[in-house]
Amino acid sequence: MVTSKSELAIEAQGVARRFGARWVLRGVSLQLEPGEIVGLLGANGSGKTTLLRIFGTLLKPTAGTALIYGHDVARETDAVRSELGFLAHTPGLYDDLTARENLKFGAMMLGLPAGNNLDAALERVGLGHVINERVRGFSAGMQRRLALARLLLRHARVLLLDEPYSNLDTAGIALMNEIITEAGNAGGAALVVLHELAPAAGVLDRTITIENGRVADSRPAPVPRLRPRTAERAAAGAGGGR
Amino acid sequence: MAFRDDVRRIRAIAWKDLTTERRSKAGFNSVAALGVTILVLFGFALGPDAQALRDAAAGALWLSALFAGVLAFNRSYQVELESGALDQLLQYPGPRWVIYVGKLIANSLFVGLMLIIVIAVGIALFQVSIPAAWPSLLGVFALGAVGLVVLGTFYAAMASRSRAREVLLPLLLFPMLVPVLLAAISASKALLVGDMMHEAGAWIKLLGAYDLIFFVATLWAFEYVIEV
Amino acid sequence: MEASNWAYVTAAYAVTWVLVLGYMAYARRALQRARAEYRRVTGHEPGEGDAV
Amino acid sequence: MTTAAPTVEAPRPARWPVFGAVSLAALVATQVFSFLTSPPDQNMGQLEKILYVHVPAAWVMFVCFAIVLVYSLRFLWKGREDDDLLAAAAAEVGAIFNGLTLVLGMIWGKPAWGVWWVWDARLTSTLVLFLVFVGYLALRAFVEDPQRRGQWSAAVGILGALNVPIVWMSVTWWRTLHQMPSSMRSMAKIYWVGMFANFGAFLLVMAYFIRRRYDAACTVRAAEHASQAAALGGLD
Repeated sequence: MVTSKSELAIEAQGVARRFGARWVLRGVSLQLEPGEIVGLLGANGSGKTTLLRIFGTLLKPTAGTALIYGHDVARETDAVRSELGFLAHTPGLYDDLTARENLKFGAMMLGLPAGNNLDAALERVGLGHVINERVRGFSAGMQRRLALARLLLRHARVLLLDEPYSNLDTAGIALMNEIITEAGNAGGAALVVLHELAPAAGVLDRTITIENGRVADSRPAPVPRLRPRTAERAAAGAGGGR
Repeated sequence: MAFRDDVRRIRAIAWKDLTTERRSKAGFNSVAALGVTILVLFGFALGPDAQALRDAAAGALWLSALFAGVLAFNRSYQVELESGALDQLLQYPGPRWVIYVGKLIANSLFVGLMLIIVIAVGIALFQVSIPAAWPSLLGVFALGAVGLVVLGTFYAAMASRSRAREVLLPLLLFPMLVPVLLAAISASKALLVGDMMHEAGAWIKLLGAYDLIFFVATLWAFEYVIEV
Repeated sequence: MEASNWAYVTAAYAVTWVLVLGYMAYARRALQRARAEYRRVTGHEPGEGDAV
Repeated sequence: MTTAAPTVEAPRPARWPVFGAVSLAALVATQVFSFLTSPPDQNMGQLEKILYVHVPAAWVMFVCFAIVLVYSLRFLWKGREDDDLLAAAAAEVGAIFNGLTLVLGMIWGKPAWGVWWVWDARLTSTLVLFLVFVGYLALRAFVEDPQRRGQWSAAVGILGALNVPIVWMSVTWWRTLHQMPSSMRSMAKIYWVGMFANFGAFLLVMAYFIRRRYDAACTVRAAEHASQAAALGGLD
């Protein structure tokens, strides 16, 4: 019973994953519609990151199916990857390249022009003053901002964010929320792994709690998401769900 | 169109690897220094007799290059593993072999440069006189280096991400490189003494065939190795 | 020459049989351990239906 | 509903022990036969009898590595886990026969050549092949994830098999360009009969070994799959 393509942004059916003898995921099923922003909660080791990495095509599920816009993450990796913006727990930057060079590398890999757009992205995340400095000297928060700038280049329809707020200051958290909300309003879906709800207040539609490798709970966010006018949202949603 | 995208990605990876390597000079310098050190140790092992040194020069040179090269191959993936960069690298769309080819280009330049230093030192230390057929000798070195780098880059993609990477890479790589070593050493040896028996040609052909076969095979197999 | 050759021939066949029988015993033990583990997990003998 | 990892079934205990006993009996029979039929060689005395185990062991080793090649390719093509397990079983058995070939070669070499080891083309390339498959087995031991282990070792197995003719050629040249080529002396017909009979018996033993190792690997994986099913709590 595969739903028709692109009806759902993110979908998992009985996803299980084993590392050695340990079952980290024991059959997770969830669905995100286009435009939906969902927080993924759970204790350490509950399998949140593993689930995110499966959606991010970095791990294959041991059993079950994971889909991004109807594309199987284990089989149609190329189609999935062109939809994804993945922010891992580690920034994944090259320490000996400058901030701009890191973005340039990303742009070249994506087939994007590597010109003013890079500087604009760096300005947006507040790194305009260190464009030509090497990442090695950056603080953890600055590295996360740079990773965010790289994410912005992709204009992804699906955001997978693993504890995006860690190491960020208040302004950084606000920036992150702005970017997540923008993506949601444009009809993209976001799955955000969180260890506390506070920084994401007013951003999420829903929270899903993972416990012991299974979905334990799914409920509306305690602080409802701040939305633009409904008409715009409907239009954007329809556009995204094409 | 798609092909131009691939070429651009290959360029991006080679550029990124070389820039990183150039900025952390310590990496190249220490690998080259290790190559020279091993060469010196071979000199001690083979004794001060000039003729014995000359006879063993080709073998010592290639083994030094091999031992030093092994470090370079694992380093090439170290950059990707340090802060989870490989996760991001795999997230980009496009075929996986472009990652391999990009790294192959960067590693070839890296190992080629190291080889030049080791050869220069080796010629001096082992009292080798440069033969008239030195362009062929250069060709042998190029073909041998390519064989070394093709398999080294491929096996390091596995070894660098496993437990026991220090031992696993040489364990996998060295037996596979036996034909390269035999061919490169024999051909260099023959050319150094003037190739009286006309045997260098056969070895060069073998090297060329080896490089081609394993370049194609690793190109095909790389996706299976990097994707898990 | 004759006498010493017999020693080598005997050694060769001894090595062969030690290896064959030794590996056979090893394979047998490994299989029995695997089956015991299978019984512990599933509660029945291998091959009795319920392939997952 | 799709499942990324194809399941492996635990094979039921079948008549393989009988097969094992039969193949051992065959090995005894062929060895007795070849012992009785082979006259002592003029130069070598009784030494020729070593060839009845040495040469078939080498042939069986090649059969094993051919199986590794075929099933590694099939695993990468179809992604069925049992192909990977069969390739691994064949690699292990192949390494055993490879080691036997080497030891027997050395036992032959000591009286024949006066030394335990010569850098003869056959011995040397057999040794290189042995090292390649030691690497293969080491890799499997160092990697836990079944998918990763399967794909990595398949790649190593395929490249290793690809290397066999190249190693053989390079080692042969390396020897023959400087010395006389080492070739087997022509042998009487009766030797060949014994040789092929032993080869047949060795093939049976090989099939038995591979099957047992494969059964064990499948049972282990099936037990793991069963614990998966338990962990999923009936969630199919």
